[in-house]
Amino acid sequence: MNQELPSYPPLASFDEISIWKKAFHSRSFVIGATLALVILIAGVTSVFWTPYAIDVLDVSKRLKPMSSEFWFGTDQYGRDIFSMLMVGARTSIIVALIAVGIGMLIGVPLGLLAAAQKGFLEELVMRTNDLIFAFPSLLSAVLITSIFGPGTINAVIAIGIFNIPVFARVARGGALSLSGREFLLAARLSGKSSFLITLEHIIPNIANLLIVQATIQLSLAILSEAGLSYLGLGTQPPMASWGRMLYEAQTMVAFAPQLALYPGFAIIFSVLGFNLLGDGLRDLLDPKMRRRVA
Amino acid sequence: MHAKSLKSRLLCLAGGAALVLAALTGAHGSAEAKSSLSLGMVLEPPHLDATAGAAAAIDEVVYQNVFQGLTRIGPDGSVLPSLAKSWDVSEDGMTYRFHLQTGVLFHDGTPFSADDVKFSLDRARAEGSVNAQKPLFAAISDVVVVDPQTVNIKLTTPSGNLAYNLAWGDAVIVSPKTAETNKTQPVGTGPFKFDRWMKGQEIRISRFDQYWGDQPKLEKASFRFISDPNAAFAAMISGDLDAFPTFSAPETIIQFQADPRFEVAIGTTEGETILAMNNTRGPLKNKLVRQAISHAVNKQALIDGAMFGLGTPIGTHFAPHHPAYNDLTGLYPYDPAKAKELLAKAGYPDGFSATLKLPPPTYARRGGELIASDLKKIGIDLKIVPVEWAQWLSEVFKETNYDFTIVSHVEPMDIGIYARDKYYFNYNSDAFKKLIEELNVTVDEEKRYELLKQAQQVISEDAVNVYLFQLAKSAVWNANVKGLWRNSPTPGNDLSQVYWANN
Amino acid sequence: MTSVFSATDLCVSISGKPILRNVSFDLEQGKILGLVGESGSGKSMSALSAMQLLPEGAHQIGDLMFEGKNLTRATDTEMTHVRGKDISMVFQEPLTALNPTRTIGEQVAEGLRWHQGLTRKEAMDQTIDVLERVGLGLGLEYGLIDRFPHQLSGGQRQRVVIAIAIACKPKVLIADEPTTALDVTVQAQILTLLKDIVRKEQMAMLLISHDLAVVADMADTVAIMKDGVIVERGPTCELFDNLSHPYSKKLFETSNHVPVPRQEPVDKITQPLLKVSNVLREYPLPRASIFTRRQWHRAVQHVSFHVAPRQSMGLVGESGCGKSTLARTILGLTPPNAGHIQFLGKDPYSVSRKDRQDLQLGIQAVFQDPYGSFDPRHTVERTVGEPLHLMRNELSRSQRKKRVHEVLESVGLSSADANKYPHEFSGGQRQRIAIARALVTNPSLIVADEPVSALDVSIRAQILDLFADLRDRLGMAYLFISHDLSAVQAITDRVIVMNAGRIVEEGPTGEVFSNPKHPYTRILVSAAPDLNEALRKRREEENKHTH
Amino acid sequence: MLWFAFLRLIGLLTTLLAASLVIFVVLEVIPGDPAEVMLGLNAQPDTLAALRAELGLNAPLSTRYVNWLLGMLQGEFGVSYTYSVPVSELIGERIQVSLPLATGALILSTVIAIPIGVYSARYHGKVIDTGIMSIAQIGIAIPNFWIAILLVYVFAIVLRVLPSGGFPGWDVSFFGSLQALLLPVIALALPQASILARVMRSALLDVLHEDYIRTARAKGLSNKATLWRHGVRNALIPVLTILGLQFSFLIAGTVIIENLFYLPGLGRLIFQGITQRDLIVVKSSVMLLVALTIFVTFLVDIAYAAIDPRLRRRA
Repeated sequence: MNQELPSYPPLASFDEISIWKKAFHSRSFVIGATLALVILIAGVTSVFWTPYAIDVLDVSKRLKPMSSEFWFGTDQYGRDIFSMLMVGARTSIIVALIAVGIGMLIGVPLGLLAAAQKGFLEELVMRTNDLIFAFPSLLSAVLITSIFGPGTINAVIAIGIFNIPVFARVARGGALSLSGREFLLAARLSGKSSFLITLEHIIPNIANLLIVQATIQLSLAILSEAGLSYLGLGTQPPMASWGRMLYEAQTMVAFAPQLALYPGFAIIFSVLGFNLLGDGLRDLLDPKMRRRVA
Repeated sequence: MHAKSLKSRLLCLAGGAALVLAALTGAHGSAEAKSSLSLGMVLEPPHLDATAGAAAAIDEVVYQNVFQGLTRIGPDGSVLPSLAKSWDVSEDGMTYRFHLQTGVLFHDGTPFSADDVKFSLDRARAEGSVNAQKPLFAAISDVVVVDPQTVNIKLTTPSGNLAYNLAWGDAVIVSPKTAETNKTQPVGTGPFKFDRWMKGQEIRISRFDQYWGDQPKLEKASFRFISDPNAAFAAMISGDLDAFPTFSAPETIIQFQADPRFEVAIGTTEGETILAMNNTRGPLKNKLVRQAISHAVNKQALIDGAMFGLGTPIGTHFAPHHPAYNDLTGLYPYDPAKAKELLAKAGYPDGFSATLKLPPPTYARRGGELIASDLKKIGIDLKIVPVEWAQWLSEVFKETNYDFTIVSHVEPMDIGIYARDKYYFNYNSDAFKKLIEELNVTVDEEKRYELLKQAQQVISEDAVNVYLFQLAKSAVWNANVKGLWRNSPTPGNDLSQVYWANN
Repeated sequence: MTSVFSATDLCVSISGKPILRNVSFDLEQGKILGLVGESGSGKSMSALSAMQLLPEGAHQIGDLMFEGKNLTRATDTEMTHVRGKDISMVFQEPLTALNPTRTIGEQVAEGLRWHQGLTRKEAMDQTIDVLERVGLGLGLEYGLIDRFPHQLSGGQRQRVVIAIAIACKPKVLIADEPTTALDVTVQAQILTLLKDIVRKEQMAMLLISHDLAVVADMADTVAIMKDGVIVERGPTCELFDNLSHPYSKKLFETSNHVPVPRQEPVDKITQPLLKVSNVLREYPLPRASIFTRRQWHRAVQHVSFHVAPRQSMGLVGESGCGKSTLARTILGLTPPNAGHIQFLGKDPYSVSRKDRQDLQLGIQAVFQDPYGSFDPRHTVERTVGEPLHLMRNELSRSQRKKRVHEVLESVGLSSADANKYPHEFSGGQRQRIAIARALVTNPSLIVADEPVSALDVSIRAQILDLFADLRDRLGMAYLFISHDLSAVQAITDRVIVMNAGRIVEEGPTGEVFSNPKHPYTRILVSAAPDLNEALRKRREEENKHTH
Repeated sequence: MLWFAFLRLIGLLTTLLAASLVIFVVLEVIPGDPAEVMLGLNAQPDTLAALRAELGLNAPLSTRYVNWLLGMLQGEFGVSYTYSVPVSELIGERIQVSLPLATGALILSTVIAIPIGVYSARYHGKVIDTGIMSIAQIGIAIPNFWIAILLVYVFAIVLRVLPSGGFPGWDVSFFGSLQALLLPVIALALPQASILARVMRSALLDVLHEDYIRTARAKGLSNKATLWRHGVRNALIPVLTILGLQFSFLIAGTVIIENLFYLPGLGRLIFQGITQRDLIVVKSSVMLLVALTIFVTFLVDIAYAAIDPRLRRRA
């Protein structure tokens, strides 16, 4: 059947020590990982400790400038902006992780199934993908929140649904690119079931692709959450969200620009962080993509 | 190697983009003789027939601009002649005779006459009428055309209010020819005629050249609908809008006040803003709990925090500018310790949790956060649930499925709602009902005021709701715009006297 | 004869790593210089260096003289007037060397328009000429000029690549492994075409190949390269007669290497180990339109044969003849549409799951690509031990480990290699690992699908030896699938020749190759390059000239 | 090619049908009664019932679904509950804003991104490339509403050269309308351009490592000629994929941007429609946007086949 020797994308060599060594020389990876780590630490810490409680409002302390007391100043209700940013990091990370988790947990098996079962099932999965893709994420988020009300959970669902086809596609594409590989034939000759082969050979070999995609989706999810909260459809008070902080600060730009600047920078840094991390990982894990990275 | 050509290509592109930008930006804001006004509004009217809808937004566009009544309300709230030059009241006070202006034309060219008055008033009073304010016409028994310039209105009972009632936007005179199409193509007798409605964006009106009265100075005006406070602020501060009579972002008012380009007018409204409590739900059944909550809310901080100081504290459900107002702000001073004590006495030493459903307006959403924070201090854990108006109406107002909500009651003199059965806060007091019944049959003004004051006392002592503040009306306009109303005794934006000072 | 193009003391390094060292050669008009070497010897880099198309980061010193100009000092703009016009190049992989989104005509005409400033019309007229010169004249009637590369066969594509190279009648033609990706019969045609062109148009040609036979057949002068250095050179016959450098000698020997022939004869009386009866396997083709009936591609058509225990059976054919499909059917991977397979008397497609696993123990495979046949994330131990999954209920962990170590040693690796990952091994070692994996269940039949095609000559010889050794030592039967006749000849007892899904000839290996009966077999045998045969012919010709 | 288009079209229609079902069901379960919203606080029960009947809210679900579909096929989208005008008229007005907005942003981002991507790939590894790509990296991270806020602040509030929002209408002032769309288009286009520039660059770098680029160079073509004739065209294939995906993001982006610039576009109509429970408007507008996205995906598929002849045979 095959006229030519099929050309495969080179598989990553599996050499953990050299990957870590390379990691510290990759600018993208180091910057990205640092930013992501900072955001992550801020978010995790906020569960146990913030400089001030963000659900106790004290109007007498409102709109204070930066000081040793309030590192980033206070907002119009006298809340500590630094604390708000920390809680906002938590919100962003939770939303992003869960949304990407939903996408992966549902999308990857679907994609693998579509790759394994040609014909009707594949067609069904791919059409469903198209269908989900056809609903721009924000539009479905607006619809979902109008049914269930605005809130973090519904934002997570809306963003997560949009992630499903993304991961289904990546998983299917990755699995298909492996489909002619001789080691899969060898595994079948060893009497292994499709399920076992998927588990032992396919998933580990597309894991890199999935990890890279996941970091990209994480940053997209953070952006989407910010957008939804900006529209008032995402996280609700007393929880803090960067998008919401930005929205509330907008009319006060002239006399309290810090209110709009900090959450804006927080969004940019975290998205930048995850994007760079994704680039760095792709750089390290997927040699074919190496030259794409700036 | 081919850097140059690529670079030059890019430079060309950048240059082109810059040119386009320059061309597009150049003409904006060029100094033209200003004879037009663009005015911002928060809500877009559902349609433009002032006689067929309750929405204030309708009146804010058409009242006195497109449609006119026999009488009108002046900027100070007084009743002034409009389509009626003058009127006499019969001895018994049962008949009003209106003398109409001459030479009045509808915008479609049809001459105005007493027949139109009869048509309009009969239409509004009719059985199947969709007029939102039918009680205005309740006293009228008949409308009689005397001659084309004179009309008699007969009453069933003497009423001193008829001239005032007929000044409402709901009582404007329409032509029988166009009555059915006024919703989308309003045709009236006012100084401006309707031009165009771009849904979701703006309504344009322009000067009606055959207007019977003094020609307005403005040639054109547009009403733009911007519900988002951020966008409204940007539009105003950038000069895209010339005026915004009910500005929705109080935090921005300071900026306008500090800017000499703008003039700011702060007025009052009929909007009592309350933290409504469902009086039949759980701990809220207990008057002590409600009183505790009344003590726990720091109202001044609320006004400062949520409304940036715009708003008057009230202690009851009554407009403070009304002579019958009973100042009860001292009844529940901010006192968390006392609140805790009351709560413990009521059997909730550790507080409880409840939900707070918040409709979309800024005062509710912002106030909600502050109140949640206040109540947390006495152990009451509020879960904030933001709802849209549609949900608020069905869940809170109709099904009374809520614990707390924040809303502003904008109807004037509406303390009577506390006497209603099954009203959404489920207050049931025989004492209060008795007061209102008595009030309804009392004619003497002084006696009425006394009863009203008592009524206020009752609901405040029962702590039916937490009375937060009276909503302020903040208007912003370009300092060169003259002639806009500072107060609004009735919904409307009368543009007939508006002009640009520098022209 | 004077040299048209000469390279003197070329040294190339890429990011500091030396690739070529002091390489010198001359190309003469109408003559072919053959450059031979194994992978990584630097022969392709020499070609790219001659074109001044070295990859980014390459550093070059030395001289490249062409028509009195030193090309190493020419700017890129100057080179654009030389490349394609005076010096052209033919590449190895004809599919990737052509832009998939442009028509054949456009791609051939592009060089003509660039160098000769022709109009589209003029260029197209000349393009037709050029395509005729490379033997695609017949295709022109079928609109070949407006076709896209993917619509052509491999041989046609390589002709197009040659057409692009010779369109402007260059003085120097560089061909880098021009036939490696092609079938033997096509290879023979392309080589003849190149020879004709060089002779007719009096070009100077540099032919780069790993195949000594091809070079011996084509080149007037041969240079042998190893690790970026030309170790030996000379006129073809002279050189091969008097090889002096040890590497050249080794290369020559391994190219001619024949493993030890079978010692014990095969017992043919017993029950056949594998019985293939009337197997048919077809694939649906995508429909051309909704109104046409679905077309089926018949990959394997009514194929029957037997393999006896311990017998080594060869299966020969060109790409697309259905041999790989047949192999998969035999291995139990794709059921036949008709006919049946019997292994040890049982049909693997109709027995129970348990029986099928037992059958699978007796039949294992070695694949072509030593890189693609391993999961890069699994250790050698895990990879080699994978087929033991079939015996998961019978073997303990330590037994498994022991078994893996045993087979690793039996293929010439050490048990210490078990914990390494595949990428730590060379191509030849990997093929040993692949063989070890096939051996681990102690099968009675190994299906080897092109097991030596991707290997360099010297490694190929080693692997063939290993196959022969295992055959004699462990007594297993082979189904040895290859397009490489010499490999099949070396290792098998009987051979089947397949063409277009059918068996055209079957018989004892020696007989079939020395006395082919079917015309297709004859073409195949005559097209296969043979070093000794090529040298013999060349000597004959030289003798003619001298006498 | 035609066969390919036909198969794609079948897929497209199926997806559309499925989408319509999803939209219909979703809007059915949204809480809140349009009749109540229309009549307000003091609505009488009998008036409500009459209005519900008038709006056709009492018919069984399946009937209403089928009626809606059939109506749409005939261009009948029903009458808006709040505005009492035909939905088709409303959508017709709004699309005059949304479509130029989305396509404008798409065109602007392409026009910015392609040359930058090519330039960056050409100078791959150089300082200029690293610089451009770092900027692009940041560009991707900036939310479009944040750019919009900055643009409004700079151009409308400080410089006062462009309007902060609003839309005068094409027939009223063509020039003014263009002006009104300028900032929104830029705000939408910049993040997209950053993504696109990166994709263009990496796609081109991939293509530049293909063998046929070497063939072109061996023909004698200069670097630049090779880049444009063989590189850019082939690199457009992955770029097209992203363009198709971006359209979906652009449509999503218009919802935020239209709210921010109070443009009377489809996104805001949907937003407004949902809050006012004008579900008949929401239903058809969402359907339109979804259909638009599906259609763009379809176009991208067709464009693929136009660029890459290898795809023409495959369905």
